[in-house]
Parts: sequence; C-alpha cells; structure tokens
Amino acid sequence: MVPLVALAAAFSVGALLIRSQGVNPAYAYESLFSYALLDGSGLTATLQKVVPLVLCGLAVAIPLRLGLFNIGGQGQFMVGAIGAAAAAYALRSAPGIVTIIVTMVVGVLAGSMWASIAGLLKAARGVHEVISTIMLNSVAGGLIDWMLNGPLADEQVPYPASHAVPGSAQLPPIGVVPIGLPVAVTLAVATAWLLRRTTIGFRFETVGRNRYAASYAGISIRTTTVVAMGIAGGCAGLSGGIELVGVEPYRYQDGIAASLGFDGITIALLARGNPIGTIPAALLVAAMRAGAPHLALDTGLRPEIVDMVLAITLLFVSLPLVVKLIFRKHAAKGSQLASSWGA
Amino acid sequence: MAGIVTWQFRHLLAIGTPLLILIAAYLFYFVDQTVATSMCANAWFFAVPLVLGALTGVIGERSGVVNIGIEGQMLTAAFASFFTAAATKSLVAGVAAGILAGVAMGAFLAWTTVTARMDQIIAGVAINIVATGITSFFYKSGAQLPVNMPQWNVPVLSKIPLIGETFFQTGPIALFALLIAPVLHFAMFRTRWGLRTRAIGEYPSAADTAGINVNRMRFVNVVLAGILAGAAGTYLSMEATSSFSRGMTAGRGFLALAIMIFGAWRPLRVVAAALFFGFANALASQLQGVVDIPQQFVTLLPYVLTLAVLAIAAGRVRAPAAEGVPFIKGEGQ
Amino acid sequence: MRSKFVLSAPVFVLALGLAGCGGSTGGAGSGATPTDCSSSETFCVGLVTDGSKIDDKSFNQAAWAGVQKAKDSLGAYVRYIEPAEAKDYAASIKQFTDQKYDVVITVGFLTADPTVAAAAQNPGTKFIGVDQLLDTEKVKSPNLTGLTFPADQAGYAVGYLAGLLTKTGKVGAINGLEIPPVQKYFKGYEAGAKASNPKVEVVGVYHPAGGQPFNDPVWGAGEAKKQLSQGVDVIFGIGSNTGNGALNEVAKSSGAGTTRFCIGVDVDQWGTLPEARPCLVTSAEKLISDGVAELLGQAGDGTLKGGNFLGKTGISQFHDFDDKIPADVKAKVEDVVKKLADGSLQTNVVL
Amino acid sequence: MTQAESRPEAARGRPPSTEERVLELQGLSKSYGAVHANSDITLHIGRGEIVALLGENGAGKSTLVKQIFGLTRPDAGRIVIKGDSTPIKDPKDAIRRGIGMVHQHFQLVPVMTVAENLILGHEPVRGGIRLDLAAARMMVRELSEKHGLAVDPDARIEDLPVGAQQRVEILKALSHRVDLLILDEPTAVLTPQETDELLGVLSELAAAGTAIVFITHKLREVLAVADRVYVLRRGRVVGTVPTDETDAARLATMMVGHDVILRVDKKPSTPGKAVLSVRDLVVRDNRRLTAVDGFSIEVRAGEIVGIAGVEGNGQRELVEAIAGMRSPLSGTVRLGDRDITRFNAADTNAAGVGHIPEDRERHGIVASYSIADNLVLNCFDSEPYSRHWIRNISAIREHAIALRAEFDIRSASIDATAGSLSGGNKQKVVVAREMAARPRLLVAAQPTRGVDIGAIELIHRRIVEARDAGAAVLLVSAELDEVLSLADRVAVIHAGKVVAELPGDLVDRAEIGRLMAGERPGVPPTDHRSDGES
Repeated sequence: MVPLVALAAAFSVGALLIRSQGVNPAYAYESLFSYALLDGSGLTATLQKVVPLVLCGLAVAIPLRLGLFNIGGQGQFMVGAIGAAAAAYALRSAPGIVTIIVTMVVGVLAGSMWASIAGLLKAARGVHEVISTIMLNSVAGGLIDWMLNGPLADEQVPYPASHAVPGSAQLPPIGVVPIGLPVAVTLAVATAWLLRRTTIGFRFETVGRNRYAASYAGISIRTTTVVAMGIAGGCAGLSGGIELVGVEPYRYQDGIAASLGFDGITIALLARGNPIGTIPAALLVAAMRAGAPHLALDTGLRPEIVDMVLAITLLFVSLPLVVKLIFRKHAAKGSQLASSWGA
Repeated sequence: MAGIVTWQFRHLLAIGTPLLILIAAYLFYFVDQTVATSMCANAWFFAVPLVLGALTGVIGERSGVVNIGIEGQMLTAAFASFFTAAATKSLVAGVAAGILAGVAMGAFLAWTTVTARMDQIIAGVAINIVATGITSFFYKSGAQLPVNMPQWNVPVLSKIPLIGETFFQTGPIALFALLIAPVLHFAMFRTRWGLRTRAIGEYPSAADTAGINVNRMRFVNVVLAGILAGAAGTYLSMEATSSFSRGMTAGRGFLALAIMIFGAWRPLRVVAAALFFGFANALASQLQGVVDIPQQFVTLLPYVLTLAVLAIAAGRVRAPAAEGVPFIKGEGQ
Repeated sequence: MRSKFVLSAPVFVLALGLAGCGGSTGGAGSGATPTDCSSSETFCVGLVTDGSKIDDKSFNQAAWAGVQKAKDSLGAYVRYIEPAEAKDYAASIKQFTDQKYDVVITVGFLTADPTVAAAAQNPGTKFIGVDQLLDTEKVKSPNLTGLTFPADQAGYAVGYLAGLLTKTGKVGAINGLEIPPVQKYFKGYEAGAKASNPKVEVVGVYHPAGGQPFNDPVWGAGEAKKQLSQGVDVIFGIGSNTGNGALNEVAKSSGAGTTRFCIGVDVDQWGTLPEARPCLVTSAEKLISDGVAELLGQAGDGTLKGGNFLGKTGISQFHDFDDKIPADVKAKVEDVVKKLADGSLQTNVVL
Repeated sequence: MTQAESRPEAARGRPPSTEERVLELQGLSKSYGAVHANSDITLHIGRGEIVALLGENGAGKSTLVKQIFGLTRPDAGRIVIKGDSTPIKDPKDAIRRGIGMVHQHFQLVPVMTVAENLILGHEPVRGGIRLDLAAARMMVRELSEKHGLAVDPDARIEDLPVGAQQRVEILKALSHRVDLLILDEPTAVLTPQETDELLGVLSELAAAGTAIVFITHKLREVLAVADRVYVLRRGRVVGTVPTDETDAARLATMMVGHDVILRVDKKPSTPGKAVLSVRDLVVRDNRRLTAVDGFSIEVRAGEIVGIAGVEGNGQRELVEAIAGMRSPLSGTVRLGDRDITRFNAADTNAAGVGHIPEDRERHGIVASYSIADNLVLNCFDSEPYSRHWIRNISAIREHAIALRAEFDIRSASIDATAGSLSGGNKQKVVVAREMAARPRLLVAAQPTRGVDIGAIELIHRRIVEARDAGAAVLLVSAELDEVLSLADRVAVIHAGKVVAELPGDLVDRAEIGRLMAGERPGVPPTDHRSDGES
C-alpha cells in the first residue's frame, strides 16, 4: 500500500510539473503509457528494459534481506556484460548455443565475483558495503574503459566498443517478447522461492531480522554475507550477459548500463524488498523510460520529466514521515527497511 | 614512554611528509619551471571541488551522518549558481544561490536523516537522483554568465615561485577552499564545536549525557556542510568553467567520498589526498603519448587505493563509530 | 485493508484532479494531434539524436538547425526524438517509420547500425545518417545516405591558421575521447600547423575517459589552463562540452583575443558558445546544417541518392577578429581552404 | 595511594546526616510497553549518605537512575531534588542541579583523550574559540589528586584498561559541583583492588557531604560501604534496611526473593551415566576478564543440577561456553564420550544439547518470524524440516501445531509472529523448541525470567518430565526458589567457581545465602574473583 500512495503522490507532483510546462497531465500520462504498453515497438522497448531492471532490482533486494545495501548493481552489471563480451569473442567460432550458455555463465560468475569482493571486505575487514560498492563501480568503469580501448576493442567501430556477439549467438526478441524476459521473471519467482522456501533464504532472513538469534542458531553471519552478495552480483552479472546477447547492438559499448544501478535501488524499495514485487516495479520504471522519448515527441515536454517523477517516487517510498502524514498507522513499518550503517 | 615516542613520530610525520613533498616539488621546479608550475596549478584546479566535496563529507560523517549525496548536492549547486547568475546578471547572486542550493540539499539530508530518521544511504541516493532529474529537466541552453569570475592575485603570496601560481592566482572559491581546509582542521580539533562534533559522531550518548543536544547539532552541521558542497558546485559551473552542462559533476561527488576516506576524515589530509590525485591526473595527461600507460589506470587509482586503505588499514583508518546510526535519546550506550 | 484504501483514496483523487484540470490541448509549441504523415501532401522529417541532447551546442544541434533551415522551403513537418540509451535507437527510429515519416535523420556514428537495419526494413522511407560512413560493400539500401565530412580538412585549415597566429610557437588541442572522428580533426590540425609553421610544436591531450569524455568541461578547462601556462597560445577544443570547457578557459585568461586564441569545432561556436567569444578566432566547421539541408532538399524533390555523401567542411567567419587578423594571414588561410576543397591540397592524415 | 587509607571499614559508622534530603522519589513508575520497569518507587537519600540499590539484572535499577539523571522521563511520580520537584528535562539540567552519574556503559568517547572527555559539554576556551586543553589537563590533574584517582590526561580512552576508564568516568561526574552521585554497577568491571580503591573514594566523598546512590548486586560491597540498602525486585522496592542490621545471607535471600514458593511435584531422581562433564573450565567475558575460573561439574542422565549464585559470578559465560556460543580459554566440556569444547552453536545443538538462552528477546526468538519458524530456529537445516536445502513447510507446520498444543502456546495461530506474544508465551516457544528434539542435555538459563505463574508451572513441569525421560538438565537461575524446587543437586557458584555442591532436598536457605555471598564455613568473606591479568 505504501508504494501505491508514494506513486500517487509522485505522479501528482509530476502532474504539477507537466502543467507548469503548459501540457495537460492526463494527456501526457496517457501518451507515455499508451506508447510504452500498447504500441508494439514501444512494448518491446519496455520489456527489454524490464529485464535488467528486474535483475538489478533483485541485486539490491536480496542483500537487503540481510540489511546489506548493495549500491554496486551498476558495476556488477558492467562486469557481467564485459565478461560475457569477452567470452562471446573467445568463442566466436563455436556453435551459437555453446556461446550463449558459456556467455551467460561467465556473466553470472563475473558479476558474482565483483560483488563478492564487497562481501568479503565486509565479512573479513568490516568495510562497509556501500563504500566498497561505490568504489568498485568506479573501478569497474575504469577497467572496462581500458579493455574497450585495448584488449577487447573492435577496431572496426569508430568508438570504444567490444566485438559484437557472433550472429549465431544473438537472441533477438521473439515477437514483442525479449528473450531475457522469461529468464528475469523466472529468476524473480525463483528468488522469492529461495527466500521463502530454502534454508539459504532462511539464513538470510534470520541474519537480517536478528543477528544475535542467528548466531545463537549457529548461522555464520560472515558466510551468509558473502553468499548473499555473490547471489546479488550473479543476478546483476546475468543481466549484463543477457543484455549483450539479447539487445542491440549486441556488443559492449559506453552507456550500456545507463542508470541501472540506481534504478535497481528505486525498484527494490518500491517493491519493499519483495522479489516478486520487482516485476511490477520494474515494469513501471521501464514503461516510463521507454515512453519518455515518445512523450517528448508527442507533447514537447522534456523527457527528463520521467526522471523527476521516479526520483520523487523514490523519495516518497522511502520517507516514512511523508507516508505518515497520509497514513498515520503504518509509518513505523516503513522506516526499518534497511539496517543502519554502523552495526 | 610509548606514548611519547608515538607522539613524536606522529608529529614528525605531520611536519615531515609535507616538507618532503615540498622539497620534491621545488626540485622538480628547478628542473623545469613551467611544467612544474603548470602541473601543480592543474592539480589544485582539479582538487578544489574534491576538497570542498570531501570536507562536506567530513563534517557530516564526523557528526555521524553519512552523506553519499554529495554528487547531487554539487550538481544542484552548479545548476542553481549558474542560472541565477545568468538570470540576475550578478555573480554575487549566483554564488549565493549556489551556496544556498548546497545548503538546501544539506537541510534536506538533515531533515530526512536526523529528524525523520530515514535511512542515510537511501536519502543520499534520493538526493543524487533528484538532483539529476531537476537539473536536466529545468536546464535551458543559451544562458551565459554576465562576466567571468574574477581571478585574484593575492598580494605578496602570489609572487612566491610555484606555490604562488598554484594557490594564490586563482578565483575566490579556490581561495576559499584553500582557506577553509585549515580553518576546518583547526575547528575540528581545537575548538569547542569540533570536540562536540567528534563526540556526537563517535559516541553520541556520551555527548548526550554531557548535556549536548546531539540531534540538533547533527542537523546544524549537515546544513552547514551544505555550504561547502554548494561552493564546490558553484566552482564547477562558475569558476572552473563558465557554463553548466547536464551531469557536469562527472562523478566528482563520489571521488570526493574516496578522498574523504583516503584523507582519514581529517581536513588537512583531505587536501593532501585531493592534491595527490590531482597531481596524478596532471602527470597522466602530461605523459600522454610520452609514456604508454593506460590513462584509465590513473583515473581508477583513487578508488583502488581507497579500497586498499580500507582493507589493509581497517584498524587504523576508521570511520567515526556512530555514523549512519540515528540517535534516539534514552536508547544510547 | 479497507481503511487503508479509504485513506489513500484522497491521494488518487488528487492525482486525477491535477491530471484532469488541464486544458484539452497538448500545449507548448507542440501539435499534440499528430499530423498525418502518411498522406502525400505532408512532408514529414524526423530526427533521432545519438543520446546527447538536441541543444548540445554541437552535432545534434547543427543537424536540427539543418532541418529547420529546410523546413520552410519544403513546407515540412519536423520532429525530433532524444533516445536516452543505445538500445532505444531502433525504437526511436521505428516511431517515425511507423508514422510514415518521409525522411528520418539519425545523428552520430553511434546510431549507424540501427539506421542501416531500419533502412533495409523500410524501403519507402529515406534515411540520412549524419556522420555515418557507410560500408558500401555491405550496405546497399538505395534509401540510405551517409553524410560524412572530411574533418581532417577542417582541422588542417584551422591548424594552418593556428600556426600563423602563434607567437610562442606552441599550439595545443584539448580532445574528447581518442576515437577516429576526434583524431581526424586533431591530426589535420597538427598537419596544418606544421605546414604553415614548420617550427611549431603541437601538443594535444585526450580525455582519459572514465565516464563522460565528451561532457567534462571542468577537465577541459584544467587542461587548457595547463597548456596555457606551458606556453601554448592557440587552443583547439575538440570534443563537445569537454572542448567547450577548454575554450572557456582560454577566453577567461589574460591576453584572450590579443595574445591567446581559441578555435571551436563542428559548428560555428561564435553562436553556440558566446562565452568563448573573447578568444574565438574561428571554428573548424563540419557544415552539418548545410549538408542536412541540402540532402533534405534533394529528398524533397526526389533526387536523393543512396550511398555516401561527402559534405563540406570549412572554417567559420572570423567575426570580431576579422580586423584583428592580418590580411596576409587571412589570404593564406583562404587559399588553403580553397585548395583543400578542390582537392589540390591533401592533408595526408592517416589514422 | 595506599590500601590502608582506603579500607572500606574506615568509612563505616559515620553518622548519617539524613535531616537534609538531597533526593526523594515519590511513587515513581515507568513502563516500556507492557513491561513495568519501575512501579511506584519511593525512596530518599540524605546528604553524606551512601545508599545501595540492590537487585538482580532486570530488577529496574538502571531504569530508575536514568530517570533521576534525566535520560528518560517517569510515567508517574515525582523526583524531588533538594526540595525542588521541577521535572528533570535532560542530563544537562540534571548536571546543573548537582547530579553526577557514573554510567554502567561508560559514557566516554573512546578515540578522545581523558582531558577531552572530561571537558565535553563545558569546555574551557581561550580567546573565545580555542579549546584550552592546558586548562583541561590542569583540571584533570587537580581532580585526580583531590580524589586520589590517578589518570593521565593525555591518554586516549581506548588505550586505557577498564579500571582506568572507570576512574575517568568518575572524575567526569565529579568535574561539576556534585551533591548527588549515582553509580550504576561501577564495580562490575573492576578488579578487587580497584574495587576497594573505589569504595574508599566513595566513603571519602560521602564524608565530604556528597549523597551517593550505588547500584550493584555484589553483597560484600554493599555491606562494606553503604549506610542503607534498598532491595529491588521486578521493578518494586521490596525492602529497605540499614546495613548495620543485616548481613550478606539475608540480603541474598531478599534479592532472590521468597514470594512464591512453587511446589513442583517430582519423584526422586534416578541418575544414570554422566552426560555433561565440565572440567576446569576457564572462560573470559566480553571485557576479557576471567569470568569462569576453573569450573567443574558433572550432570548425569535423569538429574537436574541447579546452579545457584548471585548474578554476575560467571553463570552467563559458563552457559555460553557449554552451548557453543563462546570459546573457552581452557578446560574441557564433554557430552557423553564426545569432546564438545570447541563446537559452535549449531554443532553443539546437533550433538544433542538444548539451550534455553538467558536473553530471550535477543537470542531466543526472531520477533518478526512466525511461531512456526521460531520453533525450528535450531533445526531448520536438518530433516524433516528441510531436505536438500529446501524447507519442508508442512513438516514445519506440523511440528509447530504439535508443540503449540503440547506447550500450551497461546496465540491466534502458528503463523502469528513471535513478537506479538506475551513474555510467557515467547518463553514457551523457546522452551518448546529446545526440548522438542529430546536433547540429551538441556541447559536452561533463567528459564522463567519475566514470565507469568502459569507459564512458570508449565515450564517447570516440562523440565521435570524431560528429566524423568532421561535427560540431563543444567539449570541456571537467579531465583533461588526455582533452583531449590527443581534441582536434584545444587551447585553454588561464586567468582566463577563451584564453592559447594549440595543435595537438592537438604538445603538450608540461610546456608545457601552465605555460600552465594562467598562465605565458606570458617572462612572470612573475601572476594575471590580474579581478573586474569590485572
């Protein structure tokens, strides 16, 4: 319920902004969503964005169960994608199916490894995961930049980019459905299942809810931390791999990660940390991002209006006080989503 | 005994390290005057927003509030200062607006984290996203500063070889950064305000039992730190350049975080760290085409070093103990 | 649950109310009711940017200016889209083709691949790829024209001017990312400067990337400052906002316009970057708007041919510097420009 | 300073000048949720008087003094300070009105120096800005000399041993004009020598007219230094007595109470083979002081061994070491034939040890989990509750349904969160979980603390049933009655050692009181608590 109220509030503020630009908000929202959800190519664009958003949302949501804040989804996605690009190039003469499988596996492992660095630093040295993931995002950016200009560069392209995935391994959308969509949806459901129905999930939850009881129950907080970060990074890395083989231009180039890391946070919070909830949350964000250029074309509004509305949504969804004003009873629950920094 | 030895060693380091660097710089200066001067000036030019940004972080974290929204604070300030100056045709109004924007974002962070006890990380992320949204949504091209920010040559000091051109032939905000760092260092370690600030960031309940209003002080400090973030943003759009472009902070807010840690949350060390990375950058571009090291390695140096510092010296270089934890009266210990 | 829902109802009502209280028209200079581009009377032109914005003071802005230039003579209906990320290029193009636009212009080498693909799928639509060199061996769509510019020639011309202007014998360039379009300018500049002044030293620096190589004016300014203090007195800023930062820095420095000069890129930056005017002697121009307007004109009268089309480059007017630059210098530069244009002078730039 | 000067005895016999009341509490009450931390507390203290607040953990002592120092506000009642009943706004107000407090958890900033800590909140400055650290050092030296508490003003707190930190904490309280000094368990962390030193200082302060409230659960200290004692149990004052008219044994009995004597029907035990054998166990506490010091005990199948003792004598560390939550320094713990000394919590549990933890809210339950999930917290990873990492929800639910009935857990359903239950039902969840697997050894620490009578009876019955079924039970409780009514054998712990083992049915309460107080027949009272390093 809180996310819905937050959304309504954010869209109201958005409506004010739209009006201030002299456009009818109802028309603008209709234009935005009708293109993003009802138009064929708009829907494909939306669904293509849903895939990484769901996975990067999971990359935030999973560690959140333990009270860990992974803001390294961006870097993990990038590392996953570049790993996949390297694998695809190495296997350029292998059969497509082999390339696809190996590429995905490498993407998962690369992302997982990158996140595990933060997990290990936290477990072994107590380095806060927010700081380490911020740093690792920048390190990933620099390293990849070097690879795109050096070892992995495609010399045929007049800008820094990796070699394109061989045609046999490219997986364009089937109809309007991008190939990653079933993967992402399955993974969101699987994550929900993992958290609810497996002992691993039980360990995560227990550590997140009462770390003293967890150690009393013999659960190693350190191991759990590394595993959770590893799984989160694997999700982000997989989405990097999918992006590479499933979305044009089928190669790693600048800006492939866009603002996925931060969008993942918005989505995880909008979903209240619930893996299944990341699907509608991602759909919303994706639709807004996919519809933005059309909105601009149609109404002359700046497409950044969408960023504004999303930012306000994040604000409202994470601000217990604002919610409290609307909904007095429920405020307490909202405030304890992520654990604090120190402990 | 051990205490005395450590004391002397620490002071030796504190005086000796800058002295060594200074000697090295002047040796370089005598080898090639122009290159040395230009590189040092370039390093400081690069370091100014980082110093101001990192000091914003230092004040916040020393008080117990983590600020990962520095990037957004700077961006908003860069935007507000530039467009205010352009609209009012007044530099002073522009600078004031930039600082005000930094303060407003600081107040927002303070309100959400101290008053509303929202998670500090989420608040920081929100600031960054909102700043990106606002500044690109309201951006209009074609605005222009009425005049450029003045360049000041500080009498006497600017005549000193090397140092003069590096630090004393700059604009007002760079001078402000140069001035504020030692002032803040003094304030942090030698004044009542500093003692209390460190206390509320390390062990708020101790401060509370000593009669200090922890939350009010945190609030005020985070708001005041906004002045520095505001100055950093204003520097970017009005002093370093005379233009605003979307996302022009280019990650400097996050780099400032790294520098804050690398500078061990101490203002003067923050300046040293910022200068170090500034110099590394200057060196990298100077050597471009001469020595073949990938430029990217230089850019990611600060982040790698910060991670290394955190991992290796975790015991010695550490964050204020209570940062990130909202203070609730009566629950503390 | 019921009570929660009831409580939240006012918020939704508020949202709807705000949404509904507007007028019925779209507003702000925009036809909310789309013109029907499928009819043959309306000539519709759509432009897709390369992820930068339409007001980037550079490429996209110039291409859009070309569209505007052609708009009146053609009586065209013109729109643009600014896709946010690379994977939106195809969808953005498709928006125009779905609405049966007559011409789709895509800007920048980043959009090359989706343009080629779209051209193959929509034979009825004309495509113009700005700054896209087509591999004519592979791409044979007759409805696709790649508009490129000999940037090395423009670089050569301004380099030639720089070589004549410098008093210190050192000229510099602040470059964006180290990629062919930038390198062409820079190498041309280098060659031109050496041609007019064999003793000249040319220094250039590329952005070390890490995020925003073309949108880091602060870095550009810092490097310009460094070059100036190392004795460089003419600076060529190649690379969008990064280069703009450099020009800006020169304009602020003492001696701007008398002993220190700067040179803009891509478009006549006298117009797009007024803050650089104190030092801006000229700009190395890709005549993008001219090229776009010319191709659009051809599309309008049905003479547009597929394949590569080499646009023109040149150097902009000297504006306020017209009387400050010695006549003989101007004459020499004009001569070089002429020779480059007719092919009697080669830049000999190889990447 | 010499020991002779600070003999606690030197202070005894001062005439208490009670005519001037420094502090008076009238009907003070304070609740946290459903927990009544303080109910209707009335007490007073005069100038120069030392009053001890004696009580077990959780008796409400700390809550009481927090209200006096303005850290929390009372729900009802008045605090009158020197005749002024204006409510105390905050610590600043309390300090202004002449109250000083030495906190149980030191209120010192670890990274700052002694001098910096001492001036925090009332810093001397020079020229209006600059901290006058020289003056601060001077102040430290003066205070330190005046009160005979030696500290180095430039030492960083975190580099100091605990005893020195305590001295700083006291000096900090004394750095203002103090009419009333409150000390919250000041000796918990001190060595015997440091304790004597502290008691000496307190006597001197009192002699100079300062009123002192002294919280502790150590009887010897109370008798040595206090003029009067208030004994607190479950948030209420259960008695006040001048120290002249009482002794350690009587105080011990007052503390652990005798209000409800619960008769537990049980047959005589028929002990079998030894299940738990602890040999020469040495365990350190969180402050790295030796808490368990050469402890040995044997518990046989079908027998309940009760550990009686005043809290803070190593019981907690002993239990944690046996349960695998704390690593012992030396000694062995054997379960039957297996050495489980180095087992972690999960392995210990798997080996057949059930553990009812002392701190229910912290260790015992996950408040936001359902009852069903809480009931498998110790065995979620084993069959039938999970298989190949997949949790078997139906097995977990069946388990919960059965235990809920068996242990009479009163809740809407097994899906209700544990946090929504009353204290007694929460405890039943913990007990049910730990006993469900029919452990060979059950370690029960304070199994009925803060629990209603009905739950107490049920838990006691279950423990006896487990014994009758052949389990070995180690019972640790601060409630002497509980120990006496349940245990077949009682071991009295003092200073981390067993001082006596007695058969459960032949115990004289007065005798136990003396043993708990550290006395042995014919041996004068001394504190044997050693600190390992000093």
